[in-house]
Amino acid sequence: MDTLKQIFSLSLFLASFRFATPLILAALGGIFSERSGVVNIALEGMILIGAFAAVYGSASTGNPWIGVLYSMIAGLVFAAILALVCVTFKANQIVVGTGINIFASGITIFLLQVLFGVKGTSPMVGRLPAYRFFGVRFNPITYIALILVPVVWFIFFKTHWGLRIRSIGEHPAAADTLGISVNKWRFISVLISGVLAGLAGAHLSIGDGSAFVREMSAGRGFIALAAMIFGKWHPFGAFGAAMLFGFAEAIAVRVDFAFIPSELISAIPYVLTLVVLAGFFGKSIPPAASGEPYYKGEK
Amino acid sequence: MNNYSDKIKSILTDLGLSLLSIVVALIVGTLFIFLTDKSPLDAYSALYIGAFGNFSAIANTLWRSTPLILTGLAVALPFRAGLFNIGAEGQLLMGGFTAGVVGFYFTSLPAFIHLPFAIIAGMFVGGLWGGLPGFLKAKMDVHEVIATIMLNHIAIALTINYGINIFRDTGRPATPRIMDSAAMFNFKNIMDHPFLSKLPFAELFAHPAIRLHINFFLALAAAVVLWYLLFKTTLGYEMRAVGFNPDGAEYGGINASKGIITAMFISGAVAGLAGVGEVLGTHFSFMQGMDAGYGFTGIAVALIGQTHPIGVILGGILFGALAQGGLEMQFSGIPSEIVMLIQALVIFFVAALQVFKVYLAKRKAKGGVE
Amino acid sequence: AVPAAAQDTRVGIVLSTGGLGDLSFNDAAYRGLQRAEDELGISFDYIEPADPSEDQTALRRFASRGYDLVIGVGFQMADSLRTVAGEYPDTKFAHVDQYFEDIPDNIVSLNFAEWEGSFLAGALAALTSENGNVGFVGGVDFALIHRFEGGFYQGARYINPDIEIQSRYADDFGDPARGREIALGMIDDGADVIYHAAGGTGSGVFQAAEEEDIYAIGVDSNQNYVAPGHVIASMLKKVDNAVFDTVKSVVEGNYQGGNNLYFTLADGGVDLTSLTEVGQPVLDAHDNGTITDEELETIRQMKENVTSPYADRIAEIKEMIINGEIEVENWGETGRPDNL
Amino acid sequence: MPREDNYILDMQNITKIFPGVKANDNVNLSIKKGEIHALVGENGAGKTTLMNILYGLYEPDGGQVFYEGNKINLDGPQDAIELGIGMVHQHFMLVDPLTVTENIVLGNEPRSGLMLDQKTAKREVKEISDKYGLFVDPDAKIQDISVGMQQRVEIIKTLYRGAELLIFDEPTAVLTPQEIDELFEIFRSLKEQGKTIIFITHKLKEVKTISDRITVLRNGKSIDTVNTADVTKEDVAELMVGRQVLLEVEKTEAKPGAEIFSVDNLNVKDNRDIPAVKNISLSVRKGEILGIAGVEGNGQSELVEAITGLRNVESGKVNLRGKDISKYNARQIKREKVAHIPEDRQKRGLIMDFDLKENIILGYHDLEPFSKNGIMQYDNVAKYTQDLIDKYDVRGGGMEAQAKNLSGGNQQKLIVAREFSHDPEFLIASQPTRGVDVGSIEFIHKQIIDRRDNGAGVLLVSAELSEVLSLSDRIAVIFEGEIVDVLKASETDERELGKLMTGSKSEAGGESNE
Ligand SMILES: Nc1ncnc2c1ncn2[C@@H]1O[C@H](COP(=O)(O)OP(=O)(O)OP(=O)(O)O)[C@@H](O)[C@H]1O
Ligand SMILES: Nc1ncnc2c1ncn2[C@@H]1O[C@H](COP(=O)(O)OP(=O)(O)OP(=O)(O)O)[C@@H](O)[C@H]1O
Ligand SMILES: [Mg+2]
Ligand SMILES: [Mg+2]
Repeated sequence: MDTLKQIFSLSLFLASFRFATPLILAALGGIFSERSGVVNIALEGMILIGAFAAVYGSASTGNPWIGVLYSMIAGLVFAAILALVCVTFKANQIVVGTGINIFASGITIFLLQVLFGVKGTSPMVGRLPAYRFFGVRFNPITYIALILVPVVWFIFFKTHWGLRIRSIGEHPAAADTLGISVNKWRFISVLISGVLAGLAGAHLSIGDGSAFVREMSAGRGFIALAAMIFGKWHPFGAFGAAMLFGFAEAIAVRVDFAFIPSELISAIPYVLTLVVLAGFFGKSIPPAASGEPYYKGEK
Repeated sequence: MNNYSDKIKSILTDLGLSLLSIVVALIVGTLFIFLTDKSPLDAYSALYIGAFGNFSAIANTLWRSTPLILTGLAVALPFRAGLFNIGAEGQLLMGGFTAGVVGFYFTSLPAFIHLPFAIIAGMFVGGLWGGLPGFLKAKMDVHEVIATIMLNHIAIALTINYGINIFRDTGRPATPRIMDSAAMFNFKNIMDHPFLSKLPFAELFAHPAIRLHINFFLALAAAVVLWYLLFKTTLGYEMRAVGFNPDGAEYGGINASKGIITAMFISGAVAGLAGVGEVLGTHFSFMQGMDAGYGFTGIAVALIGQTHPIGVILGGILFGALAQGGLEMQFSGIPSEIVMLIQALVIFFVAALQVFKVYLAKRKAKGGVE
Repeated sequence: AVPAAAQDTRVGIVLSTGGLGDLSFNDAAYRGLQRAEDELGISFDYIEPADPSEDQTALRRFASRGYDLVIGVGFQMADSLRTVAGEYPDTKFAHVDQYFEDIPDNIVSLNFAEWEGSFLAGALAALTSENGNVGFVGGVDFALIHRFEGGFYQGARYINPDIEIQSRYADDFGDPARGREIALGMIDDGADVIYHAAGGTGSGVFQAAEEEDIYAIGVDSNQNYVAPGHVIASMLKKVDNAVFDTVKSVVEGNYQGGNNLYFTLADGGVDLTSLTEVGQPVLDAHDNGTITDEELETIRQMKENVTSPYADRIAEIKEMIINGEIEVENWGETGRPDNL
Repeated sequence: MPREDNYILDMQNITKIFPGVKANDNVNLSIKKGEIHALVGENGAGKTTLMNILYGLYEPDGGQVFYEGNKINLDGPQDAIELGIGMVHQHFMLVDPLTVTENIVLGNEPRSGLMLDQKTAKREVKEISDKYGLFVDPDAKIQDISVGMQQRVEIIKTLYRGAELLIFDEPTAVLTPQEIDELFEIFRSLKEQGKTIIFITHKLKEVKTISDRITVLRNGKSIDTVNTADVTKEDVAELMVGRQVLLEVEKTEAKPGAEIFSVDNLNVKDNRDIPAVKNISLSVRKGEILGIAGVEGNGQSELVEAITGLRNVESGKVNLRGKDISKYNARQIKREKVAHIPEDRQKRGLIMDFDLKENIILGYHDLEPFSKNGIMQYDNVAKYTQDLIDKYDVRGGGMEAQAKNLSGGNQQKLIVAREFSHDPEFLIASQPTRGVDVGSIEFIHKQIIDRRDNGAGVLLVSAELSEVLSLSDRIAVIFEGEIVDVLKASETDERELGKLMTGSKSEAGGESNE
């Protein structure tokens, strides 16, 4: 009974928005990248560097909003590496993505030492203000994420930019024959994905938290990737999936299940996801050219 | 018909480019070393000495590469069948945990039964953990990337969080120490061995610092078996066909579901063997932290090795050397993160320099016509 | 003490995988060595292994280079330390945080009665709680952390047998977001004092305490300056002292191998930060600009209003534990009761 | 220097080299304004390459291009588009999940504010479609429309961008006879409006019907340019191949034996779960060719997939030598000495990333001598492959080359080689000569007849009426998933078949039915 009461509480529901925020942002980023044909498994690393940059920005200027700006720039820089190596030089996207993830782990700890003289947890820094909604606090990034969902939908399905990005991810040669620069649009899309993932990092470090902790992205980039696939590369779909993950995580953190060993509660979201996917959802078909570098004029 | 020499040339080009990318990565890495006020020369000579400086260092480099070769293979094989296995981490944990439990739970089995039993049990459970997403993909259209990510998290909960708590006998977050009968042969004990001790140079291994154990050779064997499986057997032919073109494979009478599930099961078993080796050969118990992110590094190893089993061995040894040499770098005062950065740089440059290869191929081809 | 020998004494320490910056035993052990460097004139080197496979190599490296004392930190290191100690019987070893069965002659094991210190934390929590509802956030659900949880539980019950105690594990020592959500959930369910033993995850607990204006209790080191006015005390685990003492014993030639040492309330190995005074680490944090004048003042105010009224009571309980009148159970050994 | 004034285009000494091949070798091509110019040549002769250069997709390694008297240098398709050059590619350049309108305006989208102006876009599409009689459904997704409509979308795409010179690379290869007639109507109307057309095809009948002049390429070289009126089909074929080619199928009277294959009351559903094959009954005897004529999309694909084990049979029987094989899978059916040339060689018939030797055993790869005890015997495979590529004259890099590097005709020959070399007793050939050059068509037709004469039963499915008529002994006409009639080939003609194929209600458009 208690369990049910806990599950259906308003505060639990609202808490899932906080859990979902970084997932929503990174998944939207993933959609940009993959819809343009670039697989981005570096979201994890971009979240991490975004989280670090946000803390550094906030610490060095005393203004957490500058921290947010830094996080987006950091995400952008990492995305630029991915774009340069994979779009311009056509390297394998998954390899480079893996490299960026490892690089992000290393460089954040390294910079913690160089900039803060510590290795695990940065000093506390100024964080974003929080605003209450039904008595529950949300930082502005959560609101931004919620606004971005329809905005991204609008971009993809109502503007010519979206049309071009979608066409490039499906059939780059077709776009090319119409004089659309495949690589330019891929570059832009990957950069946007980096900005969004960086913002997700800022949410973790100075939105909901106020310090950087090593490896604080804790696999959220991969979960965001799963949300994107689960949501079939659609902003609303990804939002729904991110909310599901967020809700499941909130349950795992807040609800007691007498019949499940406490050590296993953290696995609930993942089991739930598998069950839902296996039971109710059909195939997720990625954009046809996703993962393929584009060579002009070749078979 | 100079096919054969063409092939050798292309392999040499691959190797050359890989070496070049390592060199470039090391050069870029000096930037970070300068930031720490140390000398890159000292750092790199430490790296080299640590990884290859003497016999023990080389042996230990091979030891460190063992789990990486195996997880690399676990990513490479499904890749050839059109599947992306991000789940080596979870498969490794499940395999290692199973081996750890079998290793301590049966107290009176003779070694020739206990060890193989523990290895096979671990590989089997790892295989199931890989086969499950294969099954979900084949029968229910669940994207294997999501499924394997989810199963990684579930494996952590099941083994590290829950499993250890069930079996733990001391405060240490680890299962009890395995029986000696389940331990893999460590080469430092070579002089105690009736046959191996007679081998030439056997005494070189008899150094307490050498941690190399037989799992390295099992990993090599796994690579050869997988190479053979992929390129020489009918099943491998079928798996590759499914990977390239499932519709074409279906037309050719190939059962795509079977190919997918088999590839994922085998890959899970191989990742499981990585865990088995760490438990039975390196740590002698299943402990928190023993996975060390091998599953994810395995992705890089697989792709650097061009998802070719032989390439994976080389990629695994490269990363093993970086890990082993990196520790030595720390002794000379370089922060351990530098090693991670260099690993990442190697990955970038190996990937980026592939472009060169395409370019070289083009230029050569053009030259050939004129 | 023979100062000349101290000059030559070299200590090597292999930290646990978390490495420096964990605000916990790695940092504390490092502090102990720094103090030994300053006060005893020894020199030391450290290594942060990337994963447990590197432990042995790292330990062996120090032993083989003739270091006088080799220290391993953290439960993962125990087996490796035993192995290497076996290879170098003439080298002295010390280990932090793991009990050794049949401990070899060249190892001392430094353990801490976290349950005793946590008992005080639990008692203080129960005393300050207005709702009769307190919380415990653990890092990972395993024996070492059960010691903290158990002490806290017993201490809170000791003060108020009807108190509601919420307990949850984050399964992660480095995920503040999770720590914060767990704490917020507990606060929603009525908790107004929360104790954590969760490393970096704990910073999320402090966050939640600050946001929702309730109290938190820190762990391992003095964390009272972290969310000024909201962290009412910290349970100290003085790894630094233990390490310092061990180094000192080596320097002075009275190292006693083959012992599992427990540092307890009685010898100050564990303790609660002062409930009346602002501690040195807080003052240091003020001096180096981490907290402002106002924040320091807030902490002072809090001490005065919130904790000092209970200082005597806590001191009394501490005395009772030391002289055995209160027996605190070690959940790390007895196991965590199933029906919590 | 450009030649004369009435030439809109003059390509001089164009050379293009790909790894291992000189695809264009000093090619010359000049096109008069307002003409329909056919470009012909064998598979791999370099036609597509030449057009891709003209469209700015490839940079030539040598030579010059003059357009409307000016020397041009194209940096990309955008430049070509701006000059008024449009191209309908051999493999359509359409984005499947997008709508017709979206595909047309892509890259030149009308906008209102931030938004893409769907209304204007649709209006402009409609204007063009009305002006040239190009019927399309502007809101349909590409993946849901017929090939014919896709082609019209491609044409509108070029006209939308103001193309004056339109390049069509094998536009008829995938069209039904009705659709081809419609396309030629469109050509004529475009010509009337002053547009110039370059038209690539392998069908000489079409060349004769529609073109004004013809340029022939062979082995990357331009052989000749002739006035269509001055030559016969046979002349053109000889120019292309360099020898005389038999354009008519030569075959003797069939000597049918016992029934080898039949279907009884077969029902099959399509991908959207809609019945596609309805109660079909057919039978094929040894030594005869049964042709299935019909407009594409009337259930032929589903029928073939069902009888080859690639699609579930809803109800009814499939009998081979009297045995019901409706529950067999593709592998089991292959083992019954059934060969299958699939309609889509790239999707089904080949693993494009496999090399020739791996492809030539696909479906037989687990049989001796290719495989023993689960181990591949690549030495045997190599020998076998060499034999077959010699015998079937598969050109394109030898057995180590990947299938994707072969020209379409050679890909088809590879499949034919594979399927015909296991002594099939029953042969299903679906669109066996689509996109294949005259020389290869002659060859493939001869192989099919040979099989028949050796006593195999053949089921031939083709959208090419002339092919059905000339190869088949009997012809079954399929319409909306049902067999409307079965006729003797010698007693019918294209007119009669055409009527039957469209049902009694022969409406224009020729769209596939729901
Ligand atoms: N990257 C590599 N490193 C070392 N040896 C290789 C490598 N690639 C191929 N080889 C060797 O070349 C031989 C031929 O391999 P095989 O033709 O079966 O595969 P491949 O052509 O390299 O693979 P693919 O072209 O499908 O990537 C193998 O015996 C293998 O030993
Ligand atoms: N991108 C490419 N890379 C390498 N080789 C190519 C490429 N495109 C074409 N070729 C080769 O160039 C030659 C000419 O090809 P092209 O496509 O122009 O022939 P085609 O005349 O259009 O043939 P078809 O009638 O089969 O369409 C062929 O040998 C082909 O294999
Ligand atoms: Mg062509
Ligand atoms: Mg090969």
